[in-house]
Amino acid sequence: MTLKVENLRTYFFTRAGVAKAVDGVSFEVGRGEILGLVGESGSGKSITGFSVLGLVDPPGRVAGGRILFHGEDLVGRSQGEMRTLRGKKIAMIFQDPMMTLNPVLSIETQMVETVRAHDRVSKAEARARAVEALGLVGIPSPDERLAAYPHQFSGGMRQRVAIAIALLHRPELIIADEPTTALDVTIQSQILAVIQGLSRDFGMSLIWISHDLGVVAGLAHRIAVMYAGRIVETGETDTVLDSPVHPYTIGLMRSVPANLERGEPLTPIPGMAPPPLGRSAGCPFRLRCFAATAACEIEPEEATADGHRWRCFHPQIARAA
Amino acid sequence: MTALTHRFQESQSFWARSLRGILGSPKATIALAICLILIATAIFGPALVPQNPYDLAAIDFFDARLPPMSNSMSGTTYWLGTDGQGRDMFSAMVYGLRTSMGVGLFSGVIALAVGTALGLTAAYYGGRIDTLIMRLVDLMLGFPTILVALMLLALLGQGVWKVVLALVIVQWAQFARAVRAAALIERGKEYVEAAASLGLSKPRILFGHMLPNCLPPIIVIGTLQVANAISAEATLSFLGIGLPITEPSLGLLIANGYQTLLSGQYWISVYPGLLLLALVFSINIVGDRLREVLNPRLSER
Amino acid sequence: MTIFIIRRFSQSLFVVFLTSLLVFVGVYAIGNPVDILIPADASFAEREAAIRALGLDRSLVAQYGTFLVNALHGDFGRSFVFNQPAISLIFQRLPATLELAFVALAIALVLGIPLGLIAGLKPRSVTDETIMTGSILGFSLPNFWQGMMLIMIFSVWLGWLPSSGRGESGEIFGITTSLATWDGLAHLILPATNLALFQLSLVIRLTRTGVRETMPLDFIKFARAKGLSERRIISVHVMKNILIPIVTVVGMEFGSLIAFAVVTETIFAWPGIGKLLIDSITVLDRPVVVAYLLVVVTMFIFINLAVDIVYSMLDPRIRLSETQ
Amino acid sequence: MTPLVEATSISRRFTRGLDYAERLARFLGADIEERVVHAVDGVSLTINPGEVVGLVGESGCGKSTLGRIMAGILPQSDGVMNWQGKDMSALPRAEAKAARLASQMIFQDPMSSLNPRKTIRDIIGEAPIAHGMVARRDAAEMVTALMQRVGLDPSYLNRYPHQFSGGQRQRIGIARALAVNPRFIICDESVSALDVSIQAQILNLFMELKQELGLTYLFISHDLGVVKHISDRVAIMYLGRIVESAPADAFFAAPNHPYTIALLSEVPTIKQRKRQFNPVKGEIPSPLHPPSGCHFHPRCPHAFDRCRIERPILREIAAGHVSACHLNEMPGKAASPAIPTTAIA
Repeated sequence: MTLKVENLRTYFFTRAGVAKAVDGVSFEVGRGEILGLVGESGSGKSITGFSVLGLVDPPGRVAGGRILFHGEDLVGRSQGEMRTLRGKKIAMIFQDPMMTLNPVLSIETQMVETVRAHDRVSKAEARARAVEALGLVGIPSPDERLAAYPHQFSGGMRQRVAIAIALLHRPELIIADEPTTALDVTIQSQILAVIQGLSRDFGMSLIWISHDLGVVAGLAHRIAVMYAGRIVETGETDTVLDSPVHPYTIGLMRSVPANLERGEPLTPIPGMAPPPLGRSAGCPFRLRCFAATAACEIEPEEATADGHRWRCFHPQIARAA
Repeated sequence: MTALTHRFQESQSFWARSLRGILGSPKATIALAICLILIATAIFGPALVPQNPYDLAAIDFFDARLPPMSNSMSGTTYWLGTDGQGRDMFSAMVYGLRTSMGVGLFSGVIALAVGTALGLTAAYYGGRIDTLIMRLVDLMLGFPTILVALMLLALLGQGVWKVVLALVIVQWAQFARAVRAAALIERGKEYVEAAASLGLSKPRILFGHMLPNCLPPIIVIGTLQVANAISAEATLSFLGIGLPITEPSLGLLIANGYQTLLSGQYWISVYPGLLLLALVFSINIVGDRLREVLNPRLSER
Repeated sequence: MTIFIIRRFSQSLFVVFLTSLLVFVGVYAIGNPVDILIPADASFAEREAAIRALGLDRSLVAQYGTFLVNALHGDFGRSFVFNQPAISLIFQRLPATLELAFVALAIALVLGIPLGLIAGLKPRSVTDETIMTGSILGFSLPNFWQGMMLIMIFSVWLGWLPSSGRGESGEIFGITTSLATWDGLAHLILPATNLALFQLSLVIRLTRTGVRETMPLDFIKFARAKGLSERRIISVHVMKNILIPIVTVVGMEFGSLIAFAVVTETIFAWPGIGKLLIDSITVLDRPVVVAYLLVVVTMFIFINLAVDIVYSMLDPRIRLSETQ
Repeated sequence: MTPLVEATSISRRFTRGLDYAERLARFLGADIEERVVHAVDGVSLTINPGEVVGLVGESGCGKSTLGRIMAGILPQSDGVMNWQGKDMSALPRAEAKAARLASQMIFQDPMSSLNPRKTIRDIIGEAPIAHGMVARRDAAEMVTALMQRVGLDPSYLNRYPHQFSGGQRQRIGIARALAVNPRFIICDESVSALDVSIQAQILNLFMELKQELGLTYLFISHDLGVVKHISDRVAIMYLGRIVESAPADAFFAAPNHPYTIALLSEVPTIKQRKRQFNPVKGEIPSPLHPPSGCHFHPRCPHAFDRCRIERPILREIAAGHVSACHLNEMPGKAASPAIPTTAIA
């Protein structure tokens, strides 16, 4: 198992109170596996990704749980120890390609420094590796483009550069935080194709964070659906999408018009997600849930069947067919 | 997460938010209190001080350069000593404060009005008018205020109104630039487009919708500019090209003590200087706090 | 970038022209040029001769033409007090002022950038609060009074440092400077410190603001995710970004330092152009005032131009804008 | 039936001229030219009363500009805009104002589309009061009714925008538009900034309002899924031009233009699992330097010589279905989906 996260809790200690952004999240990613982490804004999916790399900004911090990378717990490691992992064993790609590259440094500088942050190699060798990585992500004439600055690239090309930087050390795990959300559909497809190919060719594990079930469906082996800081349902992609059991997952699927036939009515989930500071006890979804009963006042434990897991007292198993 | 914490800081009224922001910091609260005390002193002080320092009948040349806590020929105690002409330093400082503050506030308010009007005009009309106004602003901001004020006063000569004029000329551009920048940001927002598509009149959009949203930088810069103006006036008066001797400000009082400083008669310069510092420092602290509360991204200076 | 430079250069020329016009109008049209340009103790015959010689009987436009032509040749008339060309007086005193301004700028940068970094990296800490309150104090201290206090403390009470004059100067690389001798250095410390304090506060604030605005940006987080050391992130990623605004402001502030040298030079009797200006204003030595204004304004404009060029070279978004 | 709005050969150019320094540089031999962006390039679009037209395109294709022209916020550079069959530029003042009020926009960003310093009461009530459509004393009642209509709690009347969530703000924006009794609503990416569960709520609200108030919509979006759901007719824009337009059923059943086909096959849906991504190649060209001939030819798998030279015009290929592709004039050659587009259609 490349990564195993157990009962992760990441809290933000603000003046107004403790915001439990991630509240007891467990999942695992095997070698070469793609995990799709899906949720709406504020569900804690990005914070989960940052927690793995130890990159949560204050006032937030990991308040509990374990993050096992090849069996070794990363929680509690010093920044110095984490740094040797970041970019080397675990890399990350960000959402906004316009903001992830430093505007005043050339692509070459930003790539060479990444190589040399972990490996003692000459500048020439680091440069050669940078050219190779740019080629892998499909940047035409990488040797020339290396001298360019970020503003000379389009959004899609910048995201390719960011992926190339993440690839420099052939990491075992890449955490991708909504890397195609800011891109157009045709460009998104290009990036997805690049990522899919790379993951297959190098056997890299991937956590793909997205709000879009459709993107994840096309890419991921397994899916984890997050709501209000918890994973409410997880399993094989086909299982979760063909027979979802959590009312939230079902609601999410029926909210996206692209998933429905033309003319089929949308069934929105009523209300809105509770803010991280105002979450009451019990199942966080119960106030919006069509199946909620008095039982939901207590937080449901995880239930499981054939690797399909959910946190719900009223799983919609009969519905699933 | 930032959006979350942000929402708690925001509140309805801009003035309430400003005041709460100031009171949220002990430092700024003290500074605001000092500002208010000094303003009250400037307004009511002349009625309370022991002496009218510019009434020749009230001063006695034999009392010149008395150190603090001395008794005069007529028996009154000069808490802060006397200056070269035998004036009570404390009384002279209260009168000086009045002049300094008056010039600073007055020029600040005029500059604010002129700058805001020109900045809004530039942002609203765009095109040539914008280019013209902004070139002028660039021109003004390209030179240090003190140099421009020096140039102007070297040409105009001394006088209260001339100093006010010079200070307005060197300050308006700051306001114009800030207001234009803020107005341009607002103009690009969709609520302005919405207002236009709802058929609201242009003046209504400009003054009713955009101007209130441009207020924070105006207020912050206004505060800091008043402090600047007071400081600049003092400097000009110190150099002997600002206010005439008949309208002594704190700067002139300090200048009077310059020659005697080396012979150890420190009080003639030190006390008015401390008062000037207290005034400018406390205004700047309040302004800095306002900047933090109202507009964290406002550019420096 | 060529276009950028053409634009800025032509704008600069325009500003110089505008300033000359303003100074001309100020001296010739508002004031009485006879009073301004001719010593008050001149006899009637001398005045008449001077009016003709100066062309004051001609139209204003013609006079401006003459003024401009003379100014282009560096001829601003003769000082009544020193009885030598105003321009040469300015150039004699200029090195002292430049020296003072350079040293002050160096102090401001060497202390200001590290202090601003410290404050910006630990926002709202006690260190930050202290540094920032100190910088507001630095803004607020009236420059002239602060100079007097420095003299009072370090010259009068402690007797450590001289209070006035430039002291001995020596030569380094053929440049005459006070930095070459201990005496010169001792004379330089107080005025340079006095001049530097305001700019120091400014550099601290700029650096801190820059750090605070850059640190939360995605590319810093991405740099961390790449496994870069904090040291590299701050010294390369953050510094390169905040250097751009700092260079601009510092360049502009160098002009400010020259202007503010007027105050410092007056207090510390530093023999630079600032003291010359104030002395000339006091004794109505107008040709020197005019020469000062035009020389300083011209210097200024070209400093600003240089800053713009450096700025555009530092920022790839401007430098490369035409190749796109 | 008279169309409600009819755009005929509408163009919109944004020009950034050369200043004196650039002209001087060009005189000295520098290679610079005036920058002209053809945001909208000869577009015709007709919208009938009660219709929902979906306008789809990727970023920079000019769909928002076209929307603003049709809303009367932005003037066109060329072409004619008709409102109920009459040229808008020739309307008398009062009628022009009425036409303008009858077209209202719903914006994308729920944050910047509401004035942060005004209460909900003012935001919704200001325009109707200013136009004398309601007396000041009756305004609160009207605003309350509108708030209820769009699903907001009327007790929030005196709150400010920042006290609401994104979805609620979008409802406020809708109420503000409805306050002046519009007939035509332009939705410019009105749901794309919202979370999917909220997006569905707002889409349903749009459809309810259409039923109740007989509204006509121009629904601008980059999301084909949303457009498929809501539209009666669909128009696809690419680099300032409409490349295909058809009634929605026909459109999704038999898309014709190669760009449309690519777009449709690339919309991610949950029906396609662990798929092989087969994207259309190349970047979206800059509108500053659009390709010659057919704008899509550099990325088109079927492009041939004529596509590089001649701009294809919109031709009817079935009833009400128009497409701008030269392949349609070559029997048996028309583009067919490389991958079945059933996923979305």
